[in-house]
Amino acid sequence: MKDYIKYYAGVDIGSVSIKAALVSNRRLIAAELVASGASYKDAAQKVLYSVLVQAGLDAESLSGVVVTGLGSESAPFPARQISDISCQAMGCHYLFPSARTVINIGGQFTKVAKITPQGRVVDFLMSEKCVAGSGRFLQVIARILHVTLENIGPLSLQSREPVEFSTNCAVFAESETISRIAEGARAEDILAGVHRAMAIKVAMLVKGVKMEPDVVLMGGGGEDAGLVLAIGEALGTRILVPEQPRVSTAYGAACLAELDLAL
Amino acid sequence: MPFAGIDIGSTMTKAIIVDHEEQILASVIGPTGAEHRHLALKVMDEALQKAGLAMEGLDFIVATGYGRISVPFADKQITEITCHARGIRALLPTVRIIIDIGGQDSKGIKLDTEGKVANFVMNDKCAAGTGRFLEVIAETLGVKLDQLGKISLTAEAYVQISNTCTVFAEHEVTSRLAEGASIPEIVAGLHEAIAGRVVNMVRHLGMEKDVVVTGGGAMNIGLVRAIENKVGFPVLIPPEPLLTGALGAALAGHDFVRRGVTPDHGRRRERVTFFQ
Amino acid sequence: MKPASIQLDELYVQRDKHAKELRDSGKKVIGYFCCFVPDEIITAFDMVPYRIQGSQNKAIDQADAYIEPMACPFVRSCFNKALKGEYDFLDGFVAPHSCDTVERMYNIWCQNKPAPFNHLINVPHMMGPSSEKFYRQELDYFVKSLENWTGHNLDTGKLRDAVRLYNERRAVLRALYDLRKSDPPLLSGTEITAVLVAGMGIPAAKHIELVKQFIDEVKGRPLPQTQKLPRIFIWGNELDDIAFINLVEECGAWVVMDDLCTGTRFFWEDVPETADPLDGIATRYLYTHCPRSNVPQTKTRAGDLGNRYSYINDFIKEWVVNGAIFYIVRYCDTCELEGPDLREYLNGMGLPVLMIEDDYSTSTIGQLRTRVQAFLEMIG
Amino acid sequence: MEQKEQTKTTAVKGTDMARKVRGLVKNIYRSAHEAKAQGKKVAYMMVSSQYDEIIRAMDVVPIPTENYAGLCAAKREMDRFLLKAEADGYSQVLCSYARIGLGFDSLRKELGGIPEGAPDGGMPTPDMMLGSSAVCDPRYKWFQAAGRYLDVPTYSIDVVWPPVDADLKAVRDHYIQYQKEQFQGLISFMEQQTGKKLNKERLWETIRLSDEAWRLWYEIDRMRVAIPSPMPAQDHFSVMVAGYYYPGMQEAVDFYQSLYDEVKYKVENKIGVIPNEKYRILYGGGLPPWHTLWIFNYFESFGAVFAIERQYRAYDPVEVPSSVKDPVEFLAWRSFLRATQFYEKARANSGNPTVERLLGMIDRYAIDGVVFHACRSCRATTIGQVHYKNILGRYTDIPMMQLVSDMVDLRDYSEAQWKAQIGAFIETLAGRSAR
Repeated sequence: MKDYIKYYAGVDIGSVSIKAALVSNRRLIAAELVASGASYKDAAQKVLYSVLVQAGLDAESLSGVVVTGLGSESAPFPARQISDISCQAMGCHYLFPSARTVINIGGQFTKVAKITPQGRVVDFLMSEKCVAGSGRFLQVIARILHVTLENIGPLSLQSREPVEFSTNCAVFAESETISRIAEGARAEDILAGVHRAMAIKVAMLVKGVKMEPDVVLMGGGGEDAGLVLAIGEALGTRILVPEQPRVSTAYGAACLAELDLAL
Repeated sequence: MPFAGIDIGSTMTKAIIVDHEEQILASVIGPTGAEHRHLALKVMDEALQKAGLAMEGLDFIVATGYGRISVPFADKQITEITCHARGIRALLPTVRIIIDIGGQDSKGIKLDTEGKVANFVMNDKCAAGTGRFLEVIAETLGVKLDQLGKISLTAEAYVQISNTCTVFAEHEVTSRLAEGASIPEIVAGLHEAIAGRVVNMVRHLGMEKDVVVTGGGAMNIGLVRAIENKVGFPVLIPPEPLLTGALGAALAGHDFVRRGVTPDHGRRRERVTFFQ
Repeated sequence: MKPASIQLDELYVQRDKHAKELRDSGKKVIGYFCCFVPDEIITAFDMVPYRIQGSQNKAIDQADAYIEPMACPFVRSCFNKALKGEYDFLDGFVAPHSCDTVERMYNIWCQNKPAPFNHLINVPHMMGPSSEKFYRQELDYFVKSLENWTGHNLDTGKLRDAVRLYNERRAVLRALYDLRKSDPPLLSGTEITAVLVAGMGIPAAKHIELVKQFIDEVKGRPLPQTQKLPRIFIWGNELDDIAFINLVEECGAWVVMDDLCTGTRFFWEDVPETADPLDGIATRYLYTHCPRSNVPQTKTRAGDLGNRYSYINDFIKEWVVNGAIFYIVRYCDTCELEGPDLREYLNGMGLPVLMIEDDYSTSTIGQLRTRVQAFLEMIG
Repeated sequence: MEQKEQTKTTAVKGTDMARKVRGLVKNIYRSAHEAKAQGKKVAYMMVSSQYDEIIRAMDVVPIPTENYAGLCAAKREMDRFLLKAEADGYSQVLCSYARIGLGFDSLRKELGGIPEGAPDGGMPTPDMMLGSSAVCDPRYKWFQAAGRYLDVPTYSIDVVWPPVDADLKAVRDHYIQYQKEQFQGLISFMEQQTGKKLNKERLWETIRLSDEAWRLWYEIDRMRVAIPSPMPAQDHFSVMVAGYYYPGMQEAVDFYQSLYDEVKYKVENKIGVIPNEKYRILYGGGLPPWHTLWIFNYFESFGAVFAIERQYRAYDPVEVPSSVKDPVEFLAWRSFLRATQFYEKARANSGNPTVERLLGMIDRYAIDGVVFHACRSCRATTIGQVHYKNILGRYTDIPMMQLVSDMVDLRDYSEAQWKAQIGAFIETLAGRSAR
């Protein structure tokens, strides 16, 4: 049977984590996520292998692979390179055909793209250097608050009076947080404050591409309920989030491998 | 007549108790973290216990460092800059320049011939050149922080890390790795970058012998070597680089008493903790 | 009747309140940037001059979609307020070509949030006879476009009155500053900042009346705590929020004198009363002490510094200053190039200097505490 | 410990003449050193201050300090100068050209000579500094600050341009009059410094030469509408040296004549910069990333060529009324006309002269996309880019992108981010042509 079905893989090599997705007819067969670590090559190899294993396949049964992400150049296997902005757009398109604006909050960058009904990118913006628009910012804060990443969202939602955050620098936000703690601020208020600060930055990017509904939020940021809420408030619109926001760019890459579009 | 100094830094809380001959009776180092107002008291109590004293028995308590404002039992708050100077004056009287590389920021302090602060600089709103920079990168490299120093010494060459923004330096590091640079070369490059930044910052105070390196950075031999490279001569390292601030605070307390400043006896022992 | 201190404080907190009331009563309100747009001219047209300010305590959450974040955060904050409609009450928007960013902002502002009347006054960067003439001609052109817009010609009599009025306000404010010469000073730098900012959105006559009352109130109240504290001179650009000066004074100091866009820079010197009032106005405003204005070099370096900063020297002597703090709002190229020169000059007089560069934001100010306190410990 | 070798960062040029520019650059500093040795007067100056011809006519040898900063960046030799300036108290967000210049002067003073290994033999100590307010504020403040290291006579002039909404008839006379008086002030200052009177015939001659060079250059760029593109933007950022650093010199005229012939030949024989030109990009503005010019070749590897650029293309030729008989007055007129040449168009359409120029280029050069370069430390060429983008969007739907770094300071550049953005931009272009 298997031989008659074509499988395609997408691998998203980010500097924090590497994700792989396996699709057939745009259907997600398997997805996996591993930490990038010091060697992209090994991690990428590992994650692709593990999705194949999940689906009980071997490398030969792959009809096409697309790599994307900041580290896509260091892919250890033959694959087509496509930028993560196009991949996230395509992934978003197949997850939410109604989507016109897609936000991706990853470990390092935030990317915003305006897309056509066909999932093509028409305009996009990327978070600037030293801007509190990336997941890194949250990680740093969570660390000093002794809050696990999973608990950031729920905790932040309990906040009544969010702290006003000013700095755009992830590491300096740390010292600001420490002074806030010293002033007696509560964890949830600090987190909510961070979410607000990030939401303002993200909203500015979204306005930059002239937002159109529906708006979809992908990437690690999508798993943070507090962040999703803050962005929704900042934009005054409903935010759609896929089930597995982290792998949705890899999923888009796999779809592109299958479509084999002229890009 | 015992005096206490407590230095609440961004990552470590340090306490010292000295007697009237300025001999150290006890010293404690503990993590700071989010609950530092709670920990401040914990570390203080530990020190008191070691010294076999009660807080009431202390003639003066000075708090310094980031968290200094939130130490309800302190008689006075003084900045770490003044305290570092005071501590070094007692430990290494020949020093004219202090380079302190802490977790959140790095400072340069110039001392006059009496060991008083003549001028100082602090890194402005950018973490490059601080301990955090190294911490973040160590994470990325999967290397233990305390190993960085030794690792870098094994490198013949260093790769240039031009990004001073911590978050973006991570990219640079990973792409250098992808280009095949070795971990030692990269770590050496990071030390080079930090040393360059810090020494450059301190330079406009006017470099002058002797130079001492304090704070967490002093415990990273690779970084210290890189700094010596930039400065052009060997630097001094105090026996307990983390404690100079706390020691200075305790001694400053002694100075206050000498000047007849009376401690505020409304010392509050409440445990304000973060999550309640 | 509330005491003046309270009224001024309310005006400081709600800067646009009174201007909006006046507008509702049929007055036209003209908003402008910086220290190079003569209040006198606007007042002579029976309109209310309104010095545009930002909000140091509010995040800039709109402007980045219109102007790059590496532009002066003060200007970005002002525009951010405009985008939120907080300057919709302005009938006119006037920008001087004070610096690259303000000049650029004029066009961005006009194309996104135009006021009924918009005008840019080109201000020479060089200082000298030909510059005076040119600036005077730019003022003539400004007057002409106001005449076209309002349909009234400028009444020279009213302009003369306006010159006298604003000179009176300058005198009153200088009198207020005199109260800081004593040790301890009779009022804090924090109070002064609030009083000055409060006056930027109301007619001079009202400000004069309030400040006069305030002076009496200050003289009437008990002396502040007499412990000897360092006396600080503040130099920099826009400080229209009390937060930073308050921090300095909290750390144990008196801020007794300043050279800020929101301080002496905008009011200190009088307008000479000339036959044609516009001549006096042109001279006075052109020679405003701002880093963006280039004082012609005189002979040697030392002589040049002396020539550029003698007025600061007077401030420091008369107000018996022990230390100077520079507060530079980031991305101000001219301040960032001027700072080291002034520091060299002040250090030369044996005055210690703390140079701080910061965003235009009250929430970053907490991070400056250690720096300021250490500086005070150093000089104290 | 040694630093590991850097990867190549300069751009591969499209034309032979562009490759010859290196010699012109070297010659700037060589001739300055020679002049100094012969006791001739040399002056720090700011290019395109509208006074360039005066300096040449006064036989003063110019040292373009901004160009030197760009040179240091291209050679990746900027760090020690930047760090020195920062150690002297200059902010890391201050114009990096100024930081290089101040850092260089500081080091030269400290070492009592040219810092070893300074690119092209470094800049000799000037006899005077001539600043101007044209283009940006640091261009006069910088030399004032440099007085800290160089106690030499310094003189700056205003170069004034009216706002786009000004009634040109009402303001023209006082603008031109002031400009003339500013030039006259400069002339008498230079006459004092050199002990020589200005020879007006000589000034006319330098004006004629520079106008001729700029005319030729203008003709060259008009030929660049050709498909495939005969000369890319990275070449422009080289060949500008003749126009900006050799105004009033025969060298400039000769250079552009040969470049004209080369480009003409390439157009006639359809010789493109790259074999398969897919997309034609407009460099919308911002100082070039001197530290990473190979990025233009990175675009080319995707079939995207920069057909034309707005940066370092200050103005098209203008007609000064023949009634103007005095060369200094001519310069004042020329400056005014250059500054205002797109105002009428702007008032009739977008309200913004820069946008008008960009729209004109997009149309004439069959542009598929626009790229801007925001420089963290350059207010003058960066602020407004987002605004231009917004206004342009009302007239065209071609993709536009803003890359952020700095003209000199590598610490503001993130290769990973640029490659990601460029990849997506190319795919956006592809998506459009696929539709």
